[in-house]
Amino acid sequence: MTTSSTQFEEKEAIVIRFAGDSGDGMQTVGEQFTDSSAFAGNDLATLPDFPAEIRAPAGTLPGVSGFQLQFGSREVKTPGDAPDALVAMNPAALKVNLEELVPGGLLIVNTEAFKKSNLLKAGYESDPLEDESLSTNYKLVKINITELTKQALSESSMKPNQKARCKNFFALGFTYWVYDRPLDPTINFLNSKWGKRLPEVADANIKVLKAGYYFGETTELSQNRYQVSRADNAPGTYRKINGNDALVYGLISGVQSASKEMVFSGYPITPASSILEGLAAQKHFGIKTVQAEDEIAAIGVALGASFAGRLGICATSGPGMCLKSEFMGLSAITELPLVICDVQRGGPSTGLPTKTEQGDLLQSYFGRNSDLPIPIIAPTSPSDCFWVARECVRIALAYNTPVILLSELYLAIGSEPWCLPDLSTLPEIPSNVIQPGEEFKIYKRDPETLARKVAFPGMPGYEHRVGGLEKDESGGVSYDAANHENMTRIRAEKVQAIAKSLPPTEVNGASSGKLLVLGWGGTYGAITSAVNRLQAEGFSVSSVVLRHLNPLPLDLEDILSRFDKILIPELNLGQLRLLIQGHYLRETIGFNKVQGRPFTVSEMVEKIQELL
Amino acid sequence: MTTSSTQFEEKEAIVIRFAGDSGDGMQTVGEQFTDSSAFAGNDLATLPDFPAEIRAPAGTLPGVSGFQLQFGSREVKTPGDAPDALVAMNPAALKVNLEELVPGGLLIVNTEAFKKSNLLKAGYESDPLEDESLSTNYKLVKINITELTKQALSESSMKPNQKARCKNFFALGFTYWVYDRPLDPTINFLNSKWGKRLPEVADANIKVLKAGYYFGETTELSQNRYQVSRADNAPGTYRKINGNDALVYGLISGVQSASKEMVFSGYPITPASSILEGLAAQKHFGIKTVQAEDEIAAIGVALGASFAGRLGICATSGPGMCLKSEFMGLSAITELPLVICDVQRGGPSTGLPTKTEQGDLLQSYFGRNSDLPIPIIAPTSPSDCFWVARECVRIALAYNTPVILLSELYLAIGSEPWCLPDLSTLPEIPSNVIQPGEEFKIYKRDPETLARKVAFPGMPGYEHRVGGLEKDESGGVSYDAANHENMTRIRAEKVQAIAKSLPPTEVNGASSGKLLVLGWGGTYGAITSAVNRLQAEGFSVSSVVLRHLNPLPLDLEDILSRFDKILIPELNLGQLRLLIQGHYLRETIGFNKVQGRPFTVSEMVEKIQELL
Amino acid sequence: MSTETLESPQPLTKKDFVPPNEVRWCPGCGDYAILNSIQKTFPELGVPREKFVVVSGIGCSSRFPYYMQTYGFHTIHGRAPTLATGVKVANPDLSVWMITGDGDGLSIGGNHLLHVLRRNPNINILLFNNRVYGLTKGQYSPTSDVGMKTKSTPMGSIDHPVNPIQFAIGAEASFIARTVDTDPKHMVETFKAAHAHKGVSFVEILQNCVIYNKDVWEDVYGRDARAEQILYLADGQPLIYGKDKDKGIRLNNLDPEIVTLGESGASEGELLQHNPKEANSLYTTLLSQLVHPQFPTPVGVFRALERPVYEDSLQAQIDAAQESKGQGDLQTSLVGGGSWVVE
Amino acid sequence: MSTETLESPQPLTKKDFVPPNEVRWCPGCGDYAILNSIQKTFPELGVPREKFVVVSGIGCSSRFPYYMQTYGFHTIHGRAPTLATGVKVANPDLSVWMITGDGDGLSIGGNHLLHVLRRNPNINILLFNNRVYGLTKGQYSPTSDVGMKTKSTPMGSIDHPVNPIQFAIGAEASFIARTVDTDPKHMVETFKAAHAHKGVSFVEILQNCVIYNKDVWEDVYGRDARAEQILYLADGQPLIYGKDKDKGIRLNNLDPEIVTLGESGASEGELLQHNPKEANSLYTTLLSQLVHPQFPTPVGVFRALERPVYEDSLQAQIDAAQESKGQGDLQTSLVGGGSWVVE
Ligand SMILES: Cc1ncc(C[n+]2csc(CCOP(=O)(O)OP(=O)(O)O)c2C)c(N)n1
Ligand SMILES: Cc1ncc(C[n+]2csc(CCOP(=O)(O)OP(=O)(O)O)c2C)c(N)n1
Ligand code: SF4
Ligand code: SF4
Ligand SMILES: [Mg+2]
Ligand SMILES: [Mg+2]
Repeated sequence: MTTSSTQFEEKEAIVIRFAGDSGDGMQTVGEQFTDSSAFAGNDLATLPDFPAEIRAPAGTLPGVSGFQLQFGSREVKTPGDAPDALVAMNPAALKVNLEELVPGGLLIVNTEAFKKSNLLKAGYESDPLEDESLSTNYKLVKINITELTKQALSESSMKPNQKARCKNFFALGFTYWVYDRPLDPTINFLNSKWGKRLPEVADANIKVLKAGYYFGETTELSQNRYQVSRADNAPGTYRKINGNDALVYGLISGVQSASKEMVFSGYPITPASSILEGLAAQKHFGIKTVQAEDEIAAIGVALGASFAGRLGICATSGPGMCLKSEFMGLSAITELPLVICDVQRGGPSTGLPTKTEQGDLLQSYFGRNSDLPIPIIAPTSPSDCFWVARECVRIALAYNTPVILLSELYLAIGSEPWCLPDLSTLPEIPSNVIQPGEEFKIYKRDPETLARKVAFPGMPGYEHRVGGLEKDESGGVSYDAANHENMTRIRAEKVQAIAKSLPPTEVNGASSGKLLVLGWGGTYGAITSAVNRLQAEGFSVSSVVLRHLNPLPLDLEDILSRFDKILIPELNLGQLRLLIQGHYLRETIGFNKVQGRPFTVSEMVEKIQELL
Repeated sequence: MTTSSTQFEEKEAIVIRFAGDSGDGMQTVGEQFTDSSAFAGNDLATLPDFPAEIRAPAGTLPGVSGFQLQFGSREVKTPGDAPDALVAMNPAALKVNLEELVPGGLLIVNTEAFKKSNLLKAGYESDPLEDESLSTNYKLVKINITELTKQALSESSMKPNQKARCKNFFALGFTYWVYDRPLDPTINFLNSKWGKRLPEVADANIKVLKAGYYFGETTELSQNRYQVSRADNAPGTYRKINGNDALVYGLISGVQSASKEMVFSGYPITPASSILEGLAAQKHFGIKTVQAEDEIAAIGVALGASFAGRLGICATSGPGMCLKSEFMGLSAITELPLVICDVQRGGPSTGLPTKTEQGDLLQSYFGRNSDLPIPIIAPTSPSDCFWVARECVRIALAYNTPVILLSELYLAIGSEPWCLPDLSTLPEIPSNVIQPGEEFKIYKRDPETLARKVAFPGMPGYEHRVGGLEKDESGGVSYDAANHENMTRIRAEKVQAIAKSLPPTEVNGASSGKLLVLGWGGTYGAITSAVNRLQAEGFSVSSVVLRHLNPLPLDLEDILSRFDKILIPELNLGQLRLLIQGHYLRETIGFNKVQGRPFTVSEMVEKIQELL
Repeated sequence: MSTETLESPQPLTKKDFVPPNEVRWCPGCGDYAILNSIQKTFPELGVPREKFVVVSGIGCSSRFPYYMQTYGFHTIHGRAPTLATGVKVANPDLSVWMITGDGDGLSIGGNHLLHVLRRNPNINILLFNNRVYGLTKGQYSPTSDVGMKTKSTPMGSIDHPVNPIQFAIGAEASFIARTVDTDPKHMVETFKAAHAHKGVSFVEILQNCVIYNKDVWEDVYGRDARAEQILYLADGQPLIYGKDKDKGIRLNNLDPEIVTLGESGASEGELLQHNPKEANSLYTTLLSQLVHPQFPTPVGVFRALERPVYEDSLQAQIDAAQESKGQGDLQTSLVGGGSWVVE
Repeated sequence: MSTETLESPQPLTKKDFVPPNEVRWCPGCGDYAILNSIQKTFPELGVPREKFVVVSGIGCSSRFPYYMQTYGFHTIHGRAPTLATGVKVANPDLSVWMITGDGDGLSIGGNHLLHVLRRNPNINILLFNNRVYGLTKGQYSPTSDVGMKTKSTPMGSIDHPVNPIQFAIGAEASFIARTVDTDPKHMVETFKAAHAHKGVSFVEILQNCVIYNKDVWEDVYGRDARAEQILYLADGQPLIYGKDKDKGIRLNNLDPEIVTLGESGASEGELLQHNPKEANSLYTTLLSQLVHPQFPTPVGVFRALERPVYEDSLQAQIDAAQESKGQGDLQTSLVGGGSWVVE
């Protein structure tokens, strides 16, 4: 684009939030801003935040949909704490979000939406835009976005309400001007999305986007502009990826490395549905997807597929995990490979289906009758879902066991840039199948891994029966006391034995010191950012963020022993903490947040400082 | 009966086991021996042990059904360790049980059954009765029970195979002679069971019973006879009771004390089915029972009934608990009263459905998505099921919460004498319902108990909606961050607050010392017997057996701190142990048995001694 | 929810059933019209407001209880029939209405629906059929047609759909009806008939999801289609339809066939006569087979059979037990089987 | 399970399907006869032994896989249809047989049965109907009659029973049949027909539980009753039955009625002719309504319709996708939507 006359202020990182009605297209412009920033070479992380209702009534508080992202020239590991800039498309959006805007932050509002009826719906008694404090405390930019959008489209043949629907792109265009973002990625997106089917829609949106941009250029608004330089990223090919997409690719990559066919069976549930949807779109990879009648059926189909020699995979969220628990027991006692993805959301019960939480760790550990451990692995960032998915496939096939992949809404729908791996360099994943000439006893085990071997239908000579009744080594139903004790212990030891196959645990910082921050899964970003910041300030703090939760790493107890204090931040009431204390008898300090939101870096910093 | 010439040897306690084919009526004669011993004033405890199949093939090892009881003149808290006497009706029964008979023990066999075909089925290569070691090591009494039964019935008009079916009563009669048991209770039983419908069956069995008795009297068998005097029981009216029956009566008593109607909904599953069946037979108490289509439906029906102002109750076992988990979440977030009985059986998965285990503690604690504690109470003996059922009703209604009653197969089908309470002296159980004139906010709480009040359909003016989405205090759906954190914490604190209503924990023995044995539920008998024995021998050991598992008693941490070592025996891989260590950071020693069988007193004694 | 209105207002009006909180469906969603019709129906049923209980599962449709100023329970996905059964069994005096969707009721909840229908408690079940999962953003449902492209079936659904009426027949439902979200009068009529029926009432409501399956029923009940495509069932009347009431359904052996009435066509006498009391499943099955586009779509009461009502039978057993054994005396029962006294 | 027999023996005999372990049903249980007939059927199907998979739920009947020397899976209660679907979808080449009971299949498992039937994978489903829960020791089941006294219903069941055939029609099953545990020849014939059908096959087997519901079918198939009470369905043949083949079923409007053939009676031409290919649900519904004691009990193949087979449709989509997009190349897909290069 043409360079503007305004001077740019250089920033290391910026946090911006778009907020409007559910129908206002905030998720779309958020994604576009993200793409544009990625294209500009920034590191970034995103946090979409939308209501559980499809389109809550226009103008109301519960109907507000938001999208926050942080982009920076330095490493960005979280979507940021308080936003530096807020785009509020209506009074409700202002009401819901204003409190979090940093003092002095940039506040862009669509004045047209601040009509009486909307103010009322948002619970404003008077127009906040007329309140002086707003312009005192923030850099308030009032734009009649709706009107300007209409003007930009005055020559278009679209209906008025269709035109109005383009207004999000006006707001986007203006922010592009403020933050010096390239327009091309968005123009390309619009052309490829609408260009063929509805070229007038593409054109209109592009026109409005540019109008927003030039509005900054041409008006007399004394607006600062900011620049965020390219991040210093390692060389490579990058793309933006969210957790569920990474998970989908990770599963495909895993089965490819294992030369296995995948049968995926899911039942829609937020925020796991897009895994089913993502895989369903990949039929050309030979993937079979089945939308089952419920979550019980979904795991049943997957387990059946694994018994038949393919790899069965399913994905769900908390309530669906409840329903899978009986089948999890069957999959673990029959010792068949299976990957069960749980994308955690706010609970309990139906809870807060579109908010994030780490509530299902203990359910994953213990949510079935009797002692029956199942390996659990949690990704730490959106792109890590790719790697964890592969690791789950590896363990499922090597040990012939179900594995729980414990993801989080925050990762599933959050995005970050991802340096693409060269798939041809990834290791093969071996399957643990009986080989011709080998004697087959169902529960005969490898003395090292304790894993059994499988044989599957179609293989002559290995006909056998499995099932949920306790069995002896050769697979006969057995109610024998000693056999049951032995089998129960060995099932537990087999899961423990996986720990031997894990690399040493990475400690971020010194390997001993005053405080260790111990987290798991999606808190990685906030923990690491906070710890890095404090380390830079010279504090004696290190961090470990676990991916392998069951079994816990063999070296963990030793690592814990090298620190004076252990802080365990979790988005639950202390689930990992109970396990750590129970296993290692090591006193720990809990830092627990159950608000449907991730930790902010600053609250993490504050908590750590409190302990140092 | 006439007194025999033989001298009696006095014994403090005797353990006897009956074993035969599933179709041989071993459970019936076991129950009869129990009744007769109860009638004789002994204290006692029983352990039925039968296969998961209805009638496994005659003569095979998996088809063996057993029944053990201990009866004594001193307190009897377990069905005994190794039997002093074994009745083996066929070779398979001998094969399965002989190993456990005490050296020198009485071994009664039915010689007629030791035919080649039966020996083969049992895996004997030669007739063990001809093996001298048998008569060297045991007091072997060979009787052709089948033949003698036939002879006793020579004049009966019954068909030969009907006659043969009476042979269990011959064996029973003979044991009555050996142990000086009264015949009347059994004669009465036979008359009342068959007398009206099939008097010839009653007569035949009575005849055979007496024939067995007189066989002892008249043969030349140089058989010792034993006497076990009346136990020194407190005055009162006694009956024999098993755990599930006591549970049924406890639930009825509970709802009566609460002046509540009960709606019970169950789905058959071993060993919980007899709760549904027991309550279904009590329609004249105004109890409504619904056999639901599955366990999900069962808890749904119960929860609906509670919402409608009655008390909903359901009962199941491990696999059914899996299915109930999603509804448990809903019941806990809506804070409605509900009693969920889990009669644990051997797991995992379908496991060992007719064997005992304590495998579901952590499932009860954590088996649902997100943080959502539910109170858990475990009975410690068959008759304690009565009291625990009442306590569950109390807590459910006082705190408006689901409660898990965590029983065990061992208690459910085991029997003991029970000194009947005078029901008129039992306290009323208050319900926590909105009172006329009170302001109603769904989640307004009592500041002390943190419990909410309920209002139910039919009460005008209190119309309101509940559900699984997170709510604010007035019951509105709320995705607010602070509200969610607050509600999550308060739900947890509410369960913790129950601890304030519990009596001080009973310590069996000195309140401090070298070793505390900490157990829960059905291990009470074995732990207490062992600890009592060792205390008598002067060892510094005490025991606590928990009934309240969630919340744990407030004084528990303090009690633990007063002992040098803590031993936690459990019929699982260490579930309470993890909780104790996790909560109190107190090192403990696990004693774990997962064999589908209860602890024996002697293994408990041995383990304790090892630690002293 | 103040304590002042301890008596429910009489006579009730629609407004009494409107709660203060906002309705959160998408603008234009067919659910609004259904809500409206229910709020119109309830005051006319002669039931005090506090005796209404609205129970639902999970889905857009299942948010319904939050929008009714009655007792209500938004339960979990697919399980509403169980909870509704519990409510009704516990207190038969209540008027229990269960709301479900095509996903909630026929996918995850199919088994409970089957069993509540066969048990026949006096519950009114309304299934909002929009042939899609709304709340989870547009996957196909068990009533979606083969070939339907959705997020989870980008190449088209391959599952043979469930016909809800046929399913209800398979479940031996005693009352089966269908209505449409565009016809408030017909909805109110149908809901009243459901209420009047003693036993379980199953009502399929053709509902429009404007976001994920817009106009799925347009060819059936759209302004232009309606007159020719909807067959209004009326007790005792022949199966006649069409703008000019000139078409009808006749039986040809076991096959329904469309005939044109009048001069050169068929006579009214040849047509099937609607009889919702017909106990034989064949007739209701025939109606269920009248499927767009080959046939007009019947709406109204398909079947209304008298059958023992579950909660009544349960109460009758209690009464009988108390009659024969007296009201239970627990102390006596405890002694029951056999006891002994230690002095 | 030695490694010597890596090739499955050809030709197979019944013995090849008998595993070494013991059968643990009660002596006299009807399940033995069914097992026997399956073991007789399998060798005759031309399928190598290693390609048979027997999947079951939980119940006495569901112990079946343990007694078949094939691949087998004894799953959990009610869920066998899901697992069987997974097996078949994963490897369409296998011959999948699913065993269930009236409790396993129609109580806890009703929903999965509904959905497997409508999806139409090529699986053979055998439902052992003994009208009771055997394994849990004798509670009533969804097929038990109203009034049946069991441990859980001491005053008699109050649940209107499910008619398995009617249920299967409601689920749009493409193949529906019934056979009896006392007629090995008919069983083998029926199982072969189920195997021959492409798509899901639903077979109800009337089975005798000698312990908890002894002789429940005696009036239908007992030695004395059989000849007068069983109606053997034969493709293209009229619905005739009776010892002397002198009774038949005729349609009277929509009601089936029994007529006596011959002289003063009806003529064969008036009778309904059996046509399992009849796509209209009315005919199959009519057969489902022939219920003892009013009517003879039909056995044989009620319906056999050609419909797209689930796993075939799924494979077809994969083939189509690969045809149009080529076999997936993941590295390319990763770059896909948009990427940038840092040098
Ligand atoms: C156990 C469980 N699984 C899945 C979901 C996600 N879910 C919510 S609503 C729904 C489908 C709703 O479809 P339908 O019943 O047709 O209702 P509609 O939204 O179309 O009215 C699903 C799959 C859930 N809430 N709980
Ligand atoms: C989740 C679960 N619930 C309950 C049971 C107990 N159960 C085992 S078999 C059975 C019923 C079996 O009835 P049916 O299917 O008719 O088989 P049958 O024994 O009569 O052959 C029940 C309720 C179980 N195993 N699992
Ligand atoms: S998504 Fe569809 S069904 Fe749901 S509220 Fe919106 S329009 Fe209605
Ligand atoms: S209980 Fe009945 S169904 Fe089960 S094995 Fe015995 S006879 Fe057969
Ligand atoms: Mg829908
Ligand atoms: Mg059965």
